Amino acid sequence: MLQIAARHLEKITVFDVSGDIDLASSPELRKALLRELRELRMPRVVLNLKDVHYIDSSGVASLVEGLKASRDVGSRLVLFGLNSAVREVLQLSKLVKIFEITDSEEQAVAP
Amino acid sequence: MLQIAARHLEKITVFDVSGDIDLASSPELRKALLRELRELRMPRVVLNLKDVHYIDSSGVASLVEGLKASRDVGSRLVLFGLNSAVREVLQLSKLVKIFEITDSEEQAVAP
Amino acid sequence: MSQGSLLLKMELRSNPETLCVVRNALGELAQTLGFPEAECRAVVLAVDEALTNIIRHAYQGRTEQPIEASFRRIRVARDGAQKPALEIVLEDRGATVDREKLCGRKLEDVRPGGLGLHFIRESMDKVEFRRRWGRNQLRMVKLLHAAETRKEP
Amino acid sequence: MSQGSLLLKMELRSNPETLCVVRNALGELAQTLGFPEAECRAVVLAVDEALTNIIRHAYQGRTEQPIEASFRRIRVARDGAQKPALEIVLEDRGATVDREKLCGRKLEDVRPGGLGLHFIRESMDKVEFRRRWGRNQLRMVKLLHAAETRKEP
Ligand SMILES: Nc1ncnc2c1ncn2[C@@H]1O[C@H](COP(=O)(O)OP(=O)(O)O)[C@@H](O)[C@H]1O
Ligand SMILES: Nc1ncnc2c1ncn2[C@@H]1O[C@H](COP(=O)(O)OP(=O)(O)O)[C@@H](O)[C@H]1O
Repeated sequence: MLQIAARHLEKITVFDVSGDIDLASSPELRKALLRELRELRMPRVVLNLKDVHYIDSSGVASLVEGLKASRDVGSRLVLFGLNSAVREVLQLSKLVKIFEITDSEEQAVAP
Repeated sequence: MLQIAARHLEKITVFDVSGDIDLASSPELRKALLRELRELRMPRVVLNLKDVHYIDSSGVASLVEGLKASRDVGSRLVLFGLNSAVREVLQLSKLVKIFEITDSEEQAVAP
Repeated sequence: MSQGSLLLKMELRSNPETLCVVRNALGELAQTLGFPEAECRAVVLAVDEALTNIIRHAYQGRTEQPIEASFRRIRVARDGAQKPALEIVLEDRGATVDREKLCGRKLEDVRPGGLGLHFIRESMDKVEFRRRWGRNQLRMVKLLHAAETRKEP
Repeated sequence: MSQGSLLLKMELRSNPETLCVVRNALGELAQTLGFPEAECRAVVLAVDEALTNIIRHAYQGRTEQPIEASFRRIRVARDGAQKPALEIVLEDRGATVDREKLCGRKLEDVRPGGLGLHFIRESMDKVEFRRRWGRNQLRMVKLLHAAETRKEP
Protein backbone atom coordinates (compact mmCIF):
# COMPACT_ATOMS: atom_id res chain seq x y z
CA MET A 1 0.00 0.00 0.00
CA LEU A 2 1.37 3.37 -1.01
CA GLN A 3 1.26 6.37 1.26
CA ILE A 4 2.02 9.89 0.11
CA ALA A 5 2.27 12.64 2.72
CA ALA A 6 2.81 16.23 1.59
CA ARG A 7 4.87 18.84 3.43
CA HIS A 8 4.80 22.41 2.19
CA LEU A 9 7.87 24.59 2.44
CA GLU A 10 8.06 27.98 0.76
CA LYS A 11 7.68 27.30 -2.98
CA ILE A 12 8.59 23.64 -2.44
CA THR A 13 6.37 20.63 -1.87
CA VAL A 14 8.02 17.60 -0.32
CA PHE A 15 6.22 14.28 -0.79
CA ASP A 16 7.19 11.62 1.74
CA VAL A 17 6.37 8.45 -0.14
CA SER A 18 6.25 5.04 1.51
CA GLY A 19 5.31 1.59 0.27
CA ASP A 20 5.63 -0.10 -3.11
CA ILE A 21 5.14 1.77 -6.38
CA ASP A 22 3.56 -0.66 -8.85
CA LEU A 23 0.62 -0.95 -11.24
CA ALA A 24 -1.82 -0.71 -8.31
CA SER A 25 -0.33 2.37 -6.73
CA SER A 26 1.48 4.36 -9.42
CA PRO A 27 -1.70 6.17 -10.60
CA GLU A 28 -1.87 7.74 -7.15
CA LEU A 29 1.72 8.98 -7.36
CA ARG A 30 1.13 10.25 -10.90
CA LYS A 31 -1.96 12.17 -9.78
CA ALA A 32 -0.18 13.76 -6.84
CA LEU A 33 2.75 14.84 -9.04
CA LEU A 34 0.63 16.24 -11.88
CA ARG A 35 -1.63 18.14 -9.50
CA GLU A 36 1.30 19.81 -7.76
CA LEU A 37 3.13 20.61 -11.00
CA ARG A 38 0.47 21.29 -13.64
CA GLU A 39 -2.37 22.64 -11.52
CA LEU A 40 -0.65 24.29 -8.57
CA ARG A 41 2.47 25.24 -10.55
CA MET A 42 4.72 24.54 -7.60
CA PRO A 43 8.25 25.71 -8.54
CA ARG A 44 9.83 22.62 -6.96
CA VAL A 45 8.51 19.19 -6.06
CA VAL A 46 10.74 16.92 -3.99
CA LEU A 47 10.14 13.18 -3.64
CA ASN A 48 11.47 11.54 -0.50
CA LEU A 49 11.82 7.88 -1.55
CA LYS A 50 13.54 6.62 1.62
CA ASP A 51 10.63 4.37 2.50
CA VAL A 52 9.99 3.08 -1.01
CA HIS A 53 11.35 -0.44 -1.17
CA TYR A 54 10.01 -1.36 -4.57
CA ILE A 55 9.35 0.36 -7.85
CA ASP A 56 8.54 -1.18 -11.23
CA SER A 57 8.21 0.16 -14.77
CA SER A 58 4.76 1.64 -14.09
CA GLY A 59 6.28 3.56 -11.18
CA VAL A 60 9.14 4.75 -13.38
CA ALA A 61 6.56 5.81 -15.98
CA SER A 62 4.83 7.98 -13.37
CA LEU A 63 8.14 9.60 -12.47
CA VAL A 64 8.83 10.28 -16.15
CA GLU A 65 5.40 11.85 -16.52
CA GLY A 66 6.14 14.03 -13.51
CA LEU A 67 9.48 15.02 -15.01
CA LYS A 68 7.83 15.94 -18.32
CA ALA A 69 5.23 18.02 -16.51
CA SER A 70 7.93 19.82 -14.53
CA ARG A 71 9.79 20.62 -17.78
CA ASP A 72 6.59 21.87 -19.43
CA VAL A 73 5.82 24.31 -16.63
CA GLY A 74 9.44 25.23 -15.85
CA SER A 75 9.48 23.61 -12.39
CA ARG A 76 11.97 21.17 -10.86
CA LEU A 77 11.34 17.59 -9.79
CA VAL A 78 13.99 16.36 -7.34
CA LEU A 79 14.36 12.83 -5.90
CA PHE A 80 16.29 11.81 -2.81
CA GLY A 81 16.63 8.85 -0.43
CA LEU A 82 16.80 6.17 -3.16
CA ASN A 83 17.66 2.80 -1.66
CA SER A 84 19.33 0.06 -3.67
CA ALA A 85 16.10 -1.48 -5.01
CA VAL A 86 14.89 1.83 -6.45
CA ARG A 87 18.34 2.81 -7.68
CA GLU A 88 18.78 -0.53 -9.50
CA VAL A 89 15.49 -0.14 -11.35
CA LEU A 90 16.24 3.44 -12.40
CA GLN A 91 19.67 2.29 -13.56
CA LEU A 92 18.09 -0.55 -15.52
CA SER A 93 15.76 1.96 -17.18
CA LYS A 94 18.79 4.07 -18.20
CA LEU A 95 16.92 7.03 -16.73
CA VAL A 96 19.09 7.79 -13.68
CA LYS A 97 20.84 10.54 -15.63
CA ILE A 98 17.73 12.42 -16.66
CA PHE A 99 16.42 12.78 -13.10
CA GLU A 100 17.73 15.29 -10.59
CA ILE A 101 18.77 13.06 -7.69
CA THR A 102 20.34 14.28 -4.44
CA ASP A 103 21.81 12.42 -1.47
CA SER A 104 19.87 14.26 1.25
CA GLU A 105 16.73 16.28 1.82
CA GLU A 106 18.94 19.22 2.71
CA GLN A 107 20.40 19.23 -0.81
CA ALA A 108 17.02 18.58 -2.39
CA VAL A 109 15.44 21.70 -0.85
CA ALA A 110 18.57 23.88 -0.95
CA PRO A 111 18.01 27.28 -2.64
CA MET B 1 15.79 -17.71 7.46
CA LEU B 2 16.86 -17.81 11.07
CA GLN B 3 20.22 -16.52 12.22
CA ILE B 4 21.63 -17.15 15.68
CA ALA B 5 24.81 -15.34 16.69
CA ALA B 6 26.38 -16.10 20.06
CA ARG B 7 28.17 -13.60 22.30
CA HIS B 8 29.97 -14.87 25.38
CA LEU B 9 30.10 -12.79 28.52
CA GLU B 10 31.42 -14.19 31.79
CA LYS B 11 29.09 -17.10 32.67
CA ILE B 12 26.45 -15.75 30.30
CA THR B 13 25.78 -16.57 26.67
CA VAL B 14 23.72 -14.05 24.71
CA PHE B 15 22.10 -15.33 21.52
CA ASP B 16 21.18 -12.59 19.05
CA VAL B 17 18.38 -14.23 17.11
CA SER B 18 17.00 -12.82 13.87
CA GLY B 19 14.43 -14.04 11.38
CA ASP B 20 11.29 -16.12 11.76
CA ILE B 21 11.04 -18.99 14.24
CA ASP B 22 8.80 -21.65 12.67
CA LEU B 23 8.72 -25.36 11.87
CA ALA B 24 11.65 -24.93 9.48
CA SER B 25 13.90 -23.04 11.84
CA SER B 26 12.91 -23.91 15.41
CA PRO B 27 15.06 -27.10 15.51
CA GLU B 28 18.09 -24.87 15.09
CA LEU B 29 17.09 -22.69 18.04
CA ARG B 30 16.32 -25.77 20.12
CA LYS B 31 19.75 -27.25 19.36
CA ALA B 32 21.57 -24.03 20.24
CA LEU B 33 19.68 -23.72 23.54
CA LEU B 34 20.12 -27.35 24.61
CA ARG B 35 23.81 -27.35 23.75
CA GLU B 36 24.47 -24.23 25.82
CA LEU B 37 22.37 -25.39 28.75
CA ARG B 38 22.69 -29.19 28.91
CA GLU B 39 26.15 -29.72 27.45
CA LEU B 40 28.05 -26.56 28.34
CA ARG B 41 26.10 -25.93 31.57
CA MET B 42 26.13 -22.20 31.04
CA PRO B 43 24.69 -20.58 34.21
CA ARG B 44 22.66 -18.09 32.16
CA VAL B 45 21.47 -18.02 28.57
CA VAL B 46 19.95 -14.80 27.26
CA LEU B 47 17.88 -14.62 24.07
CA ASN B 48 17.82 -11.30 22.27
CA LEU B 49 14.58 -11.49 20.25
CA LYS B 50 14.61 -7.92 18.94
CA ASP B 51 14.95 -9.05 15.34
CA VAL B 52 12.49 -11.91 15.55
CA HIS B 53 9.34 -10.78 13.81
CA TYR B 54 7.50 -14.07 13.84
CA ILE B 55 7.22 -17.07 16.13
CA ASP B 56 4.72 -19.92 16.01
CA SER B 57 3.89 -22.83 18.30
CA SER B 58 6.92 -24.82 17.20
CA GLY B 59 9.09 -21.85 18.19
CA VAL B 60 7.32 -21.60 21.53
CA ALA B 61 7.87 -25.33 22.00
CA SER B 62 11.62 -24.82 21.52
CA LEU B 63 11.62 -22.06 24.11
CA VAL B 64 9.73 -24.30 26.55
CA GLU B 65 12.29 -27.05 25.98
CA GLY B 66 15.06 -24.57 26.69
CA LEU B 67 13.28 -23.47 29.86
CA LYS B 68 12.91 -27.07 31.03
CA ALA B 69 16.59 -27.73 30.36
CA SER B 70 17.56 -24.61 32.29
CA ARG B 71 15.45 -25.75 35.25
CA ASP B 72 16.96 -29.25 35.12
CA VAL B 73 20.51 -27.98 35.30
CA GLY B 74 19.81 -25.02 37.60
CA SER B 75 20.58 -22.32 34.97
CA ARG B 76 18.54 -19.31 33.90
CA LEU B 77 16.96 -18.64 30.53
CA VAL B 78 16.17 -14.95 30.03
CA LEU B 79 14.36 -13.35 27.08
CA PHE B 80 14.41 -9.69 26.06
CA GLY B 81 13.51 -7.49 23.09
CA LEU B 82 10.10 -9.08 22.42
CA ASN B 83 8.20 -7.12 19.81
CA SER B 84 4.42 -7.17 19.57
CA ALA B 85 4.20 -10.22 17.27
CA VAL B 86 6.28 -12.38 19.62
CA ARG B 87 4.59 -11.01 22.72
CA GLU B 88 1.11 -11.72 21.32
CA VAL B 89 1.98 -15.35 20.59
CA LEU B 90 3.48 -15.91 24.04
CA GLN B 91 0.40 -14.31 25.56
CA LEU B 92 -1.85 -16.54 23.48
CA SER B 93 0.10 -19.57 24.74
CA LYS B 94 -0.47 -18.42 28.34
CA LEU B 95 3.26 -18.91 28.85
CA VAL B 96 4.37 -15.29 29.29
CA LYS B 97 4.35 -15.74 33.05
CA ILE B 98 6.59 -18.78 33.19
CA PHE B 99 9.41 -17.14 31.22
CA GLU B 100 11.85 -14.65 32.68
CA ILE B 101 11.41 -11.65 30.38
CA THR B 102 13.23 -8.33 30.76
CA ASP B 103 12.85 -5.02 28.96
CA SER B 104 16.52 -4.54 28.09
CA GLU B 105 19.74 -6.45 27.59
CA GLU B 106 21.17 -4.56 30.57
CA GLN B 107 18.56 -6.11 32.85
CA ALA B 108 18.90 -9.50 31.20
CA VAL B 109 22.63 -9.74 31.94
CA ALA B 110 22.53 -7.87 35.28
CA PRO B 111 24.22 -9.77 38.16
CA MET C 1 -17.81 -24.23 0.12
CA SER C 2 -16.24 -22.70 -2.96
CA GLN C 3 -18.68 -19.81 -3.19
CA GLY C 4 -17.48 -16.25 -3.07
CA SER C 5 -14.82 -14.68 -5.19
CA LEU C 6 -11.48 -16.41 -5.41
CA LEU C 7 -8.60 -14.20 -4.32
CA LEU C 8 -5.75 -16.65 -4.55
CA LYS C 9 -5.12 -20.35 -4.73
CA MET C 10 -1.77 -21.92 -3.93
CA GLU C 11 -0.53 -25.41 -4.68
CA LEU C 12 2.20 -26.19 -2.20
CA ARG C 13 4.49 -29.00 -1.17
CA SER C 14 4.71 -30.27 2.41
CA ASN C 15 8.15 -28.75 3.00
CA PRO C 16 8.75 -26.61 6.08
CA GLU C 17 10.50 -24.04 3.86
CA THR C 18 7.15 -23.39 2.18
CA LEU C 19 5.72 -21.85 5.33
CA CYS C 20 7.50 -18.54 5.03
CA VAL C 21 6.40 -18.21 1.41
CA VAL C 22 2.75 -18.65 2.37
CA ARG C 23 3.06 -16.34 5.38
CA ASN C 24 4.43 -13.55 3.22
CA ALA C 25 1.78 -13.92 0.54
CA LEU C 26 -1.06 -14.15 3.05
CA GLY C 27 0.16 -11.26 5.19
CA GLU C 28 0.03 -9.04 2.14
CA LEU C 29 -3.33 -10.41 1.00
CA ALA C 30 -4.91 -9.81 4.42
CA GLN C 31 -3.57 -6.27 4.47
CA THR C 32 -4.97 -5.64 1.00
CA LEU C 33 -8.38 -6.82 2.18
CA GLY C 34 -8.31 -4.25 4.95
CA PHE C 35 -7.60 -6.34 8.03
CA PRO C 36 -5.89 -4.31 10.75
CA GLU C 37 -2.30 -5.28 11.53
CA ALA C 38 -2.97 -7.47 14.56
CA GLU C 39 -5.63 -9.41 12.64
CA CYS C 40 -3.29 -9.89 9.68
CA ARG C 41 -0.85 -11.45 12.15
CA ALA C 42 -3.59 -13.66 13.59
CA VAL C 43 -4.63 -14.98 10.17
CA VAL C 44 -1.03 -15.65 9.22
CA LEU C 45 -0.43 -17.50 12.49
CA ALA C 46 -3.52 -19.68 12.02
CA VAL C 47 -2.53 -20.73 8.51
CA ASP C 48 1.09 -21.35 9.49
CA GLU C 49 -0.07 -23.55 12.38
CA ALA C 50 -2.54 -25.44 10.21
CA LEU C 51 0.11 -26.09 7.54
CA THR C 52 2.57 -27.15 10.24
CA ASN C 53 0.01 -29.70 11.46
CA ILE C 54 -0.57 -31.00 7.94
CA ILE C 55 3.17 -31.44 7.42
CA ARG C 56 3.78 -33.03 10.84
CA HIS C 57 0.62 -35.05 11.41
CA ALA C 58 -1.26 -35.65 8.15
CA TYR C 59 1.96 -36.31 6.21
CA GLN C 60 4.03 -37.44 9.21
CA GLY C 61 6.92 -35.25 8.18
CA ARG C 62 7.09 -36.51 4.59
CA THR C 63 8.10 -33.66 2.26
CA GLU C 64 7.01 -33.08 -1.36
CA GLN C 65 3.38 -34.06 -0.62
CA PRO C 66 0.63 -31.85 -2.10
CA ILE C 67 -1.23 -29.21 -0.13
CA GLU C 68 -3.76 -26.80 -1.59
CA ALA C 69 -4.61 -23.47 -0.04
CA SER C 70 -7.41 -21.29 -1.37
CA PHE C 71 -8.41 -17.85 -0.24
CA ARG C 72 -11.82 -16.39 -0.98
CA ARG C 73 -13.74 -13.28 -0.10
CA ILE C 74 -17.15 -14.42 1.14
CA ARG C 75 -20.16 -13.04 3.00
CA VAL C 76 -21.40 -14.70 6.16
CA ALA C 77 -24.57 -14.11 8.13
CA ARG C 78 -23.80 -12.52 11.48
CA ASP C 79 -26.11 -10.61 13.80
CA GLY C 80 -28.81 -10.53 11.15
CA ALA C 81 -26.54 -8.98 8.55
CA GLN C 82 -24.27 -10.20 5.74
CA LYS C 83 -20.68 -9.50 6.76
CA PRO C 84 -17.64 -9.75 4.50
CA ALA C 85 -15.06 -12.29 5.52
CA LEU C 86 -11.95 -14.11 4.38
CA GLU C 87 -12.41 -17.85 3.87
CA ILE C 88 -9.34 -20.05 3.82
CA VAL C 89 -9.50 -23.72 2.85
CA LEU C 90 -6.51 -26.04 3.24
CA GLU C 91 -6.59 -29.48 1.65
CA ASP C 92 -4.20 -32.40 1.98
CA ARG C 93 -4.19 -36.05 0.92
CA GLY C 94 -2.60 -37.31 4.11
CA ALA C 95 -3.77 -39.65 6.85
CA THR C 96 -7.32 -39.24 8.10
CA VAL C 97 -7.40 -36.85 11.02
CA ASP C 98 -8.17 -38.53 14.34
CA ARG C 99 -10.98 -36.32 15.64
CA GLU C 100 -10.34 -37.41 19.22
CA LYS C 101 -6.94 -35.75 19.14
CA LEU C 102 -8.26 -32.52 17.71
CA CYS C 103 -9.66 -31.32 21.02
CA GLY C 104 -6.29 -30.01 22.14
CA ARG C 105 -4.92 -30.05 25.67
CA LYS C 106 -5.01 -28.00 28.84
CA LEU C 107 -2.58 -25.12 28.68
CA GLU C 108 -1.83 -25.23 32.41
CA ASP C 109 0.34 -28.23 31.69
CA VAL C 110 3.73 -26.64 30.85
CA ARG C 111 5.24 -28.74 28.09
CA PRO C 112 6.34 -28.24 24.53
CA GLY C 113 3.73 -28.97 21.86
CA GLY C 114 -0.04 -29.00 21.77
CA LEU C 115 -0.47 -25.28 21.16
CA GLY C 116 -1.20 -25.24 17.44
CA LEU C 117 -4.94 -25.93 17.50
CA HIS C 118 -5.38 -23.50 20.37
CA PHE C 119 -3.67 -20.77 18.32
CA ILE C 120 -5.82 -21.57 15.30
CA ARG C 121 -9.09 -21.43 17.26
CA GLU C 122 -8.11 -18.21 19.03
CA SER C 123 -7.10 -16.55 15.76
CA MET C 124 -10.08 -17.38 13.55
CA ASP C 125 -13.84 -16.87 13.86
CA LYS C 126 -14.73 -20.30 12.51
CA VAL C 127 -12.72 -23.51 12.17
CA GLU C 128 -14.10 -26.71 10.61
CA PHE C 129 -12.46 -30.00 9.72
CA ARG C 130 -13.88 -32.45 7.27
CA ARG C 131 -12.82 -35.52 5.29
CA ARG C 132 -13.97 -35.52 1.69
CA TRP C 133 -13.00 -37.44 -1.44
CA GLY C 134 -9.97 -38.89 0.32
CA ARG C 135 -8.78 -35.49 1.43
CA ASN C 136 -8.65 -33.60 4.70
CA GLN C 137 -10.24 -30.19 4.43
CA LEU C 138 -9.71 -27.48 6.98
CA ARG C 139 -11.92 -24.45 6.52
CA MET C 140 -11.23 -21.28 8.45
CA VAL C 141 -13.14 -18.00 8.35
CA LYS C 142 -12.11 -14.58 9.61
CA LEU C 143 -14.62 -11.75 9.64
CA LEU C 144 -13.61 -8.41 8.24
CA HIS C 145 -15.05 -6.50 11.23
CA ALA C 146 -12.94 -3.42 11.23
CA ALA C 147 -12.96 -2.79 7.49
CA GLU C 148 -16.76 -3.14 7.48
CA THR C 149 -17.17 -0.52 10.19
CA ARG C 150 -14.76 1.78 8.42
CA LYS C 151 -16.43 1.54 5.01
CA GLU C 152 -20.10 1.59 6.00
CA PRO C 153 -20.51 4.08 8.80
CA MET D 1 7.89 -27.70 -19.89
CA SER D 2 6.52 -28.99 -16.61
CA GLN D 3 9.57 -31.08 -15.74
CA GLY D 4 11.49 -30.50 -12.56
CA SER D 5 10.12 -30.34 -9.07
CA LEU D 6 7.19 -28.04 -8.41
CA LEU D 7 7.90 -25.50 -5.70
CA LEU D 8 4.71 -23.50 -5.83
CA LYS D 9 1.75 -22.88 -8.09
CA MET D 10 -0.51 -19.87 -7.74
CA GLU D 11 -3.91 -19.25 -9.28
CA LEU D 12 -4.43 -15.52 -9.41
CA ARG D 13 -6.90 -12.95 -10.64
CA SER D 14 -5.95 -10.10 -12.94
CA ASN D 15 -6.25 -7.46 -10.23
CA PRO D 16 -3.41 -5.02 -9.68
CA GLU D 17 -3.69 -5.65 -5.90
CA THR D 18 -2.54 -9.21 -6.55
CA LEU D 19 0.92 -8.04 -7.55
CA CYS D 20 2.18 -7.33 -4.05
CA VAL D 21 0.97 -10.74 -2.87
CA VAL D 22 2.96 -12.49 -5.59
CA ARG D 23 6.02 -10.32 -5.03
CA ASN D 24 6.09 -11.19 -1.34
CA ALA D 25 5.69 -14.91 -1.91
CA LEU D 26 8.27 -15.02 -4.69
CA GLY D 27 10.81 -12.89 -2.84
CA GLU D 28 10.73 -15.38 0.00
CA LEU D 29 10.81 -18.38 -2.35
CA ALA D 30 13.85 -17.04 -4.23
CA GLN D 31 15.66 -16.40 -0.96
CA THR D 32 14.88 -19.92 0.23
CA LEU D 33 16.36 -21.30 -3.00
CA GLY D 34 19.61 -19.49 -2.26
CA PHE D 35 19.50 -16.58 -4.72
CA PRO D 36 21.54 -13.61 -3.47
CA GLU D 37 19.54 -10.51 -2.55
CA ALA D 38 20.02 -8.58 -5.78
CA GLU D 39 18.94 -11.63 -7.83
CA CYS D 40 15.86 -12.12 -5.65
CA ARG D 41 14.95 -8.53 -6.49
CA ALA D 42 15.55 -9.16 -10.20
CA VAL D 43 13.31 -12.24 -10.27
CA VAL D 44 10.56 -10.40 -8.38
CA LEU D 45 10.79 -7.46 -10.78
CA ALA D 46 10.55 -9.71 -13.85
CA VAL D 47 7.44 -11.49 -12.58
CA ASP D 48 5.78 -8.25 -11.48
CA GLU D 49 6.41 -6.75 -14.93
CA ALA D 50 5.14 -9.84 -16.72
CA LEU D 51 1.96 -9.91 -14.62
CA THR D 52 1.50 -6.18 -15.18
CA ASN D 53 1.66 -6.81 -18.94
CA ILE D 54 -0.86 -9.64 -18.70
CA ILE D 55 -3.27 -7.42 -16.76
CA ARG D 56 -2.79 -4.40 -19.04
CA HIS D 57 -2.34 -5.96 -22.47
CA ALA D 58 -3.61 -9.54 -22.54
CA TYR D 59 -6.68 -8.70 -20.43
CA GLN D 60 -6.85 -5.00 -21.40
CA GLY D 61 -7.30 -3.96 -17.80
CA ARG D 62 -10.19 -6.32 -17.09
CA THR D 63 -9.99 -7.59 -13.50
CA GLU D 64 -11.03 -11.01 -12.13
CA GLN D 65 -9.54 -12.86 -15.13
CA PRO D 66 -7.49 -16.01 -14.40
CA ILE D 67 -3.70 -16.10 -14.34
CA GLU D 68 -1.61 -19.11 -13.35
CA ALA D 69 1.93 -18.86 -12.07
CA SER D 70 4.06 -21.92 -11.44
CA PHE D 71 7.52 -22.10 -9.98
CA ARG D 72 9.77 -25.09 -10.47
CA ARG D 73 13.32 -26.04 -9.62
CA ILE D 74 14.86 -27.37 -12.83
CA ARG D 75 18.27 -28.21 -14.28
CA VAL D 76 19.46 -26.62 -17.48
CA ALA D 77 22.46 -27.43 -19.62
CA ARG D 78 24.99 -24.61 -19.48
CA ASP D 79 28.69 -24.67 -20.36
CA GLY D 80 28.61 -28.45 -20.65
CA ALA D 81 27.17 -28.93 -17.17
CA GLN D 82 23.71 -29.30 -15.63
CA LYS D 83 22.99 -26.17 -13.58
CA PRO D 84 20.12 -25.70 -11.15
CA ALA D 85 17.68 -22.97 -12.02
CA LEU D 86 14.30 -21.51 -11.16
CA GLU D 87 11.69 -21.86 -13.90
CA ILE D 88 8.67 -19.59 -13.81
CA VAL D 89 5.69 -20.10 -16.15
CA LEU D 90 2.87 -17.55 -16.35
CA GLU D 91 -0.32 -18.45 -18.20
CA ASP D 92 -3.28 -16.33 -19.17
CA ARG D 93 -6.37 -16.76 -21.36
CA GLY D 94 -6.27 -13.25 -22.74
CA ALA D 95 -5.82 -11.85 -26.23
CA THR D 96 -3.12 -13.40 -28.39
CA VAL D 97 0.14 -11.55 -27.96
CA ASP D 98 1.17 -9.52 -30.99
CA ARG D 99 4.75 -10.69 -31.48
CA GLU D 100 5.66 -7.56 -33.43
CA LYS D 101 5.09 -5.46 -30.36
CA LEU D 102 7.14 -7.68 -28.12
CA CYS D 103 10.45 -6.39 -29.43
CA GLY D 104 10.33 -3.38 -27.14
CA ARG D 105 11.54 0.12 -27.92
CA LYS D 106 14.71 2.19 -27.81
CA LEU D 107 15.41 3.50 -24.35
CA GLU D 108 17.02 6.71 -25.61
CA ASP D 109 13.52 7.96 -26.28
CA VAL D 110 12.49 9.50 -22.92
CA ARG D 111 8.81 8.72 -22.47
CA PRO D 112 6.69 6.84 -20.01
CA GLY D 113 6.01 3.18 -20.80
CA GLY D 114 7.77 0.56 -22.84
CA LEU D 115 10.20 -0.52 -20.12
CA GLY D 116 8.56 -3.71 -18.91
CA LEU D 117 9.92 -6.16 -21.47
CA HIS D 118 13.36 -4.60 -21.16
CA PHE D 119 13.29 -5.16 -17.39
CA ILE D 120 12.15 -8.75 -17.85
CA ARG D 121 14.89 -9.58 -20.36
CA GLU D 122 17.57 -7.91 -18.25
CA SER D 123 16.46 -9.73 -15.10
CA MET D 124 16.13 -13.29 -16.39
CA ASP D 125 18.47 -15.70 -18.19
CA LYS D 126 15.84 -16.98 -20.59
CA VAL D 127 12.48 -15.56 -21.69
CA GLU D 128 10.11 -17.35 -24.09
CA PHE D 129 6.57 -16.56 -25.19
CA ARG D 130 4.25 -19.09 -26.71
CA ARG D 131 0.57 -19.51 -27.52
CA ARG D 132 -0.83 -22.93 -26.63
CA TRP D 133 -4.32 -24.35 -26.16
CA GLY D 134 -5.83 -20.87 -26.29
CA ARG D 135 -3.46 -19.58 -23.67
CA ASN D 136 -0.46 -17.29 -23.60
CA GLN D 137 2.49 -18.86 -21.89
CA LEU D 138 5.48 -16.90 -20.72
CA ARG D 139 8.39 -19.03 -19.54
CA MET D 140 11.27 -17.43 -17.69
CA VAL D 141 14.38 -19.10 -16.31
CA LYS D 142 16.91 -17.78 -13.80
CA LEU D 143 20.09 -19.75 -13.13
CA LEU D 144 21.09 -20.37 -9.57
CA HIS D 145 24.73 -19.40 -10.21
CA ALA D 146 25.80 -18.29 -6.81
CA ALA D 147 24.20 -21.09 -4.83
CA GLU D 148 25.80 -23.62 -7.18
CA THR D 149 29.27 -22.21 -6.64
CA ARG D 150 28.72 -22.10 -2.91
CA LYS D 151 27.47 -25.67 -2.59
CA GLU D 152 29.79 -27.46 -5.01
CA PRO D 153 33.22 -25.90 -4.63
N1 LIG E 1 -3.80 -31.77 10.16
C1 LIG E 1 -3.81 -32.76 11.11
N2 LIG E 1 -3.85 -34.05 10.71
C2 LIG E 1 -3.84 -35.03 11.63
N3 LIG E 1 -3.81 -34.83 12.97
C3 LIG E 1 -3.76 -33.56 13.42
C4 LIG E 1 -3.76 -32.46 12.51
N4 LIG E 1 -3.72 -31.33 13.24
C5 LIG E 1 -3.69 -31.70 14.52
N5 LIG E 1 -3.72 -33.04 14.67
C6 LIG E 1 -3.73 -33.80 15.94
O1 LIG E 1 -4.06 -32.90 17.00
C7 LIG E 1 -3.04 -32.84 17.98
C8 LIG E 1 -2.92 -31.45 18.57
O2 LIG E 1 -2.39 -30.54 17.59
P1 LIG E 1 -1.71 -29.17 18.01
O3 LIG E 1 -2.57 -28.45 18.98
O4 LIG E 1 -1.38 -28.41 16.77
O5 LIG E 1 -0.36 -29.55 18.78
P2 LIG E 1 0.90 -30.43 18.31
O6 LIG E 1 0.88 -30.44 16.82
O7 LIG E 1 2.08 -29.70 18.86
O8 LIG E 1 0.71 -31.77 18.92
C9 LIG E 1 -1.78 -33.32 17.28
O9 LIG E 1 -0.83 -33.86 18.16
C10 LIG E 1 -2.35 -34.35 16.29
O10 LIG E 1 -2.53 -35.59 16.92
N1 LIG F 1 1.41 -10.15 -21.97
C1 LIG F 1 1.23 -9.40 -23.08
N2 LIG F 1 0.16 -9.58 -23.89
C2 LIG F 1 -0.01 -8.84 -24.98
N3 LIG F 1 0.83 -7.86 -25.39
C3 LIG F 1 1.92 -7.61 -24.65
C4 LIG F 1 2.18 -8.37 -23.46
N4 LIG F 1 3.33 -7.92 -22.91
C5 LIG F 1 3.77 -6.93 -23.72
N5 LIG F 1 2.93 -6.74 -24.76
C6 LIG F 1 3.11 -5.75 -25.87
O1 LIG F 1 4.47 -5.30 -25.85
C7 LIG F 1 4.55 -3.88 -25.67
C8 LIG F 1 5.78 -3.50 -24.84
O2 LIG F 1 5.61 -3.93 -23.50
P1 LIG F 1 6.43 -3.28 -22.28
O3 LIG F 1 7.88 -3.25 -22.66
O4 LIG F 1 6.12 -4.03 -21.05
O5 LIG F 1 5.94 -1.78 -22.17
P2 LIG F 1 4.48 -1.18 -21.92
O6 LIG F 1 3.66 -2.27 -21.30
O7 LIG F 1 4.71 -0.03 -20.99
O8 LIG F 1 3.97 -0.76 -23.26
C9 LIG F 1 3.24 -3.50 -25.04
O9 LIG F 1 2.88 -2.16 -25.29
C10 LIG F 1 2.26 -4.50 -25.66
O10 LIG F 1 1.83 -4.07 -26.92
